[in-house]
Amino acid sequence: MIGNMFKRFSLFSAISILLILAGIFVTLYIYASDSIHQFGWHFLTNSIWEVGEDDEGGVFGGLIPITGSILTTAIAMIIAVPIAMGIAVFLTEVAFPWLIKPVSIAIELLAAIPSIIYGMWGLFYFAPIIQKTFGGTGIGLLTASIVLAIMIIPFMSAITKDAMNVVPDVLKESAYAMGATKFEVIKDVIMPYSKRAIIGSVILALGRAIGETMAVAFLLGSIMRFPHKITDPTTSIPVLLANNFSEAQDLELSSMFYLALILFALSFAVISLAKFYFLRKD
Amino acid sequence: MEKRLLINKIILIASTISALIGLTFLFWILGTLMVKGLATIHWNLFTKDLVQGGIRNLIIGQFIMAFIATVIAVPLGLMAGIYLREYSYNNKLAMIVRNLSDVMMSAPSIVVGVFVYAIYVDKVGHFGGWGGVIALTIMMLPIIVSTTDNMLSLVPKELREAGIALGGSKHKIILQIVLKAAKVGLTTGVLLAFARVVGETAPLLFTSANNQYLTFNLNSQFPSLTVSIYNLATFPDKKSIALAWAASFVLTVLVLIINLTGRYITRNKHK
Amino acid sequence: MNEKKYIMRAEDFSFTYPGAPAPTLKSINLPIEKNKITALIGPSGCGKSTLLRAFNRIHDLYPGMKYEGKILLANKDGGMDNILELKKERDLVRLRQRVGMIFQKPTPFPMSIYDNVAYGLKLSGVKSKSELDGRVETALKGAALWSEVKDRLKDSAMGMSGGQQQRLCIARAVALKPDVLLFDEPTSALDPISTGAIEELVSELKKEVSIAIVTHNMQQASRLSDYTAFMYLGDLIEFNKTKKIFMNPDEKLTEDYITGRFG
Amino acid sequence: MLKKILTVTAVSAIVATGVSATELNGRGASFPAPVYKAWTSAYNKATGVKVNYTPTGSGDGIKSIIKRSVDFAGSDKPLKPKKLAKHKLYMFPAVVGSIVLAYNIDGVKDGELKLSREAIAAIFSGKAKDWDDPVIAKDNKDLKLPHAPITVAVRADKSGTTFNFTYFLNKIDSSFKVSKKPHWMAPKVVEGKSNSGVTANIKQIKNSIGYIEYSYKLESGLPAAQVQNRAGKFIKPTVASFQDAAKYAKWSKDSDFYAVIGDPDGNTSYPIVAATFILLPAEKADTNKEVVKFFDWAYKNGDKTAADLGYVPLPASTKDEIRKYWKEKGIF
Repeated sequence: MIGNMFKRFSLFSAISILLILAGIFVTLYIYASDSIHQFGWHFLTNSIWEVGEDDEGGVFGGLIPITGSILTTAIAMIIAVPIAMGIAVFLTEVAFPWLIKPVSIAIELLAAIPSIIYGMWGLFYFAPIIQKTFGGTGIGLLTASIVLAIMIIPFMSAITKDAMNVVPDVLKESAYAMGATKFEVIKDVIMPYSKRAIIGSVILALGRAIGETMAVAFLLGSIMRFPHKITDPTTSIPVLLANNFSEAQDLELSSMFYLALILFALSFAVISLAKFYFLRKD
Repeated sequence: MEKRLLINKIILIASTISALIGLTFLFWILGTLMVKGLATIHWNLFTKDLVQGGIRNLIIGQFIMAFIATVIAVPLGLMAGIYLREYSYNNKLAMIVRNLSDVMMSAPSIVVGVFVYAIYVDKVGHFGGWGGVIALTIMMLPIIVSTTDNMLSLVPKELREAGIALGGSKHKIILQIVLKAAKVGLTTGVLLAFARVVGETAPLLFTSANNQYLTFNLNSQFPSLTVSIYNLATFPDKKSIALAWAASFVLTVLVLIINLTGRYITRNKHK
Repeated sequence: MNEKKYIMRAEDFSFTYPGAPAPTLKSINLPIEKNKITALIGPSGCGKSTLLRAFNRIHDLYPGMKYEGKILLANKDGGMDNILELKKERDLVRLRQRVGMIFQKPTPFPMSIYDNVAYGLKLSGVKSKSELDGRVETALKGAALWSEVKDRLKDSAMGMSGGQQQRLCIARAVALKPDVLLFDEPTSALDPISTGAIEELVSELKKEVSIAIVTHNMQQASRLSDYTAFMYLGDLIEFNKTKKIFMNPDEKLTEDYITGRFG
Repeated sequence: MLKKILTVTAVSAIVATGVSATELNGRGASFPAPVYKAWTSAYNKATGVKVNYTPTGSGDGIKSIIKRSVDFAGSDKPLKPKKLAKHKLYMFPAVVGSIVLAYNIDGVKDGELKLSREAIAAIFSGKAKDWDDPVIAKDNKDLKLPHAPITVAVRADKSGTTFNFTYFLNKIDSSFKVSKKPHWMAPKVVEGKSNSGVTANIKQIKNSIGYIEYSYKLESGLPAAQVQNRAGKFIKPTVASFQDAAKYAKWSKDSDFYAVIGDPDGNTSYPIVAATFILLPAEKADTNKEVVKFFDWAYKNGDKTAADLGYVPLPASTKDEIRKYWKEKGIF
């Protein structure tokens, strides 16, 4: 009797996950439906975001924040991937054993720092440096992307490291026994062996980067314009939502939900790809 | 031969440099926080609320929300994890739940904020602490599910079989043997999950909003460190920015302490 | 003693793992004769694998190992060099190309059959496609694998059977034309039929290379080897012609082990 | 374990519902945020009542009050009586503030830069691209203005400050549209969230100029320009020159105090001044009474605080008119 209730409650708990997830999709869709009916797919290709007279109606298109999201994520990935791989290689193959633990803990602590702190630090310490070095206002694509990269590096290197650690020692040894150098063992044995998991971790980090909000909310500029230079300010979906969601009304609010739905679907797709295809749990 | 060795050396140096870059940023950020935080930290900050230029109510508010979220998410997530490991026999539903829970774990936190705005703020008509609690619960739940799932999978099958052989009923064995065996791992998982949600900002921005005063009423706007940092950081005056640094310092220290405690517990177990 | 008979020789060799209070190997003296098979036997933990792994310094992948004494390897001029004095990565790479190693479990690399065999050759600087093709074929033939795989050289090596994989690993090592091959329990993960094939292969190989083999299988040692070394708790108890060791050992301990009184 | 969780839940539930004092939540305009912050802090000390004001921008305030998610809202943009009626809102002014043009140019100190009406229009329309453009240099012969592109710092969110500033721009050049969030035509624009965001941007970006509320200028110490008023005089932004301007405001309770001061007459008036307003939901009489009590207290006790922060307290006659308005609505 109690056992049965216990079992049912556990089933209910498991199903609640599905309900919440479905609830998010459905709710976002319902709140976005005005905008979806009005703009349809055209929303994705239109770069105008203008409230109508007297705060009613207007024309809304998500192209600029969508582009901004893609650009910040892409630049962040270009910076983060080699560094994260480097750290993973360092921690699995290069570092002295006594160094591995403190360094990995330090890198993981970097991942534990709340993202708003990255935003604070980026605004007051990093943006001025970028401004001095690259010109512009210091607030823009480049600053946001670099800080975003710093945020996802520990996450990426942690999973990559785990993937690389799975490679059996004896396999590495047999490559060394043929006269391979460390780099050759990494390139020819470790990387191919853990390829799927490494790609999976990169994609997973990409999924995180698309949705990351607070680290970039201060740093991207939050301005509805296409960037022409890498130092130009622009906006992205999360940044637009963080800064302008609460003031939006009616159709604009619905368009914000539309953007949130797009962001959710996008990250859902990316993360599913990583989890189901590359990091499948067998 | 020489070229091979040269490339090897270059790559190994490059990987060391990567690690150094990572460490540089860690110490740069932590160093900044230390310098700024220690310069601004003062006992009064902990005895006064935001309205009087302190952060007492912010710390309390943040922890209340994260704590209640934990109280809701832990049993629910634990039970879901128990279903996945103990009752589902890896049926289709379990695989779907397991994978979707993993996906949910990486869902953008701002989207969770927007969702809770729709189901809570828009429905009840005002911002409120409960909104923040709901959002943090949603953030935390999949982490707990995944931790439970993983930790229970480490409990040897023989332990359950031995229990059954002694005539225990299944739910009793789960509660009395399996959970106990996985206790350390689960505690660590909960602590790490708590450390993660206690530092969240985006899910709170338009759910709990913020409050300058100390309040325990979750139906009213609720104070939090993170949203205050977000608001204060862009204020023009030195006082507000100093307060934002102090709040950042306190938040980071607390998060890192919880995080390290979690790690310490597991490490001691493995020794 | 005729120096030129030996390809390798350990002299008063001691070895300590990092952090270990006492050496794992204590003052070992062991010669490896040219074109002969030397078997290392002894109960688990006696240090036979540790000794084998010292012969091509694969231990050096992990820091903190302590070597003492000498391990000599014959050079081209007829003299012998102490390989423990090698410090530069370049020299270690060269050493390992001369002293190959086969492990307990088959270790095919995650690449095609062809690339597995060609891998070491490419590393050692062979670039010409025709030379590679030729040497891969010779090595696979030498490992009695050619007929089985010649039509699927481009397939992944991961799809082969365990016995085939182990022969592939031998072919891979042989392709480099090493002076010495070290076998670390090469058949312990294989079924009897594959084991037979590997054993046959090993005895064929001694025409070209000198071999040291660690084995748990007493029959294997007696069938295959010319010399046998019995080790116990880090000491080399007895070394002699295989026949002598198995028929009439000098030491009581050796006899006890061989007759299965412990082990 | 389960027991522990239950206990904890029970305790937190008690904690969560047990304590509850009078608390009023407001959201909106960041323009008056510094003075509201000071008033709420003092009011809390005096009465124990908690007034919680979150500066998020007038757009957010208007939305929040229409949705009834707050007890009161702040807006720098007055709503027309028709719109107030439609959303069932009351409105009254709280305090008068002013908008200054703050800049960040090496070597140019506070009040040294003189901006003619023509120059302001040229900067914000993008016609003047560099600081040494003749239209600016003409009135600043004794300053060394750099040949550097002008970065214009504006608001990223819908804002009453922007509304009031574009209202002024529209007076000098009708091609500017009055809007809470216009399309800026200047070549280099940087947007910031709320007054504080714009202030921070100006502070960080060399050769920038932007419009911010005077109190933000005071707190941040940014230099601000002399602005040419309707009468053609260059006026420094000071409390005195704001008070002179405020005299020209015409408020009446019958139009819910709908009035924009805009570009006032007078030789000594600073030209960009504006009142900031409070919006109340008509049906919530009980909380409205509490909100009104707070503002009544502030009108009585807060003038000095306001003046210290660079705001202009409402004239006594206006305050009386507001009290009459409250009585009429039955909330005072």
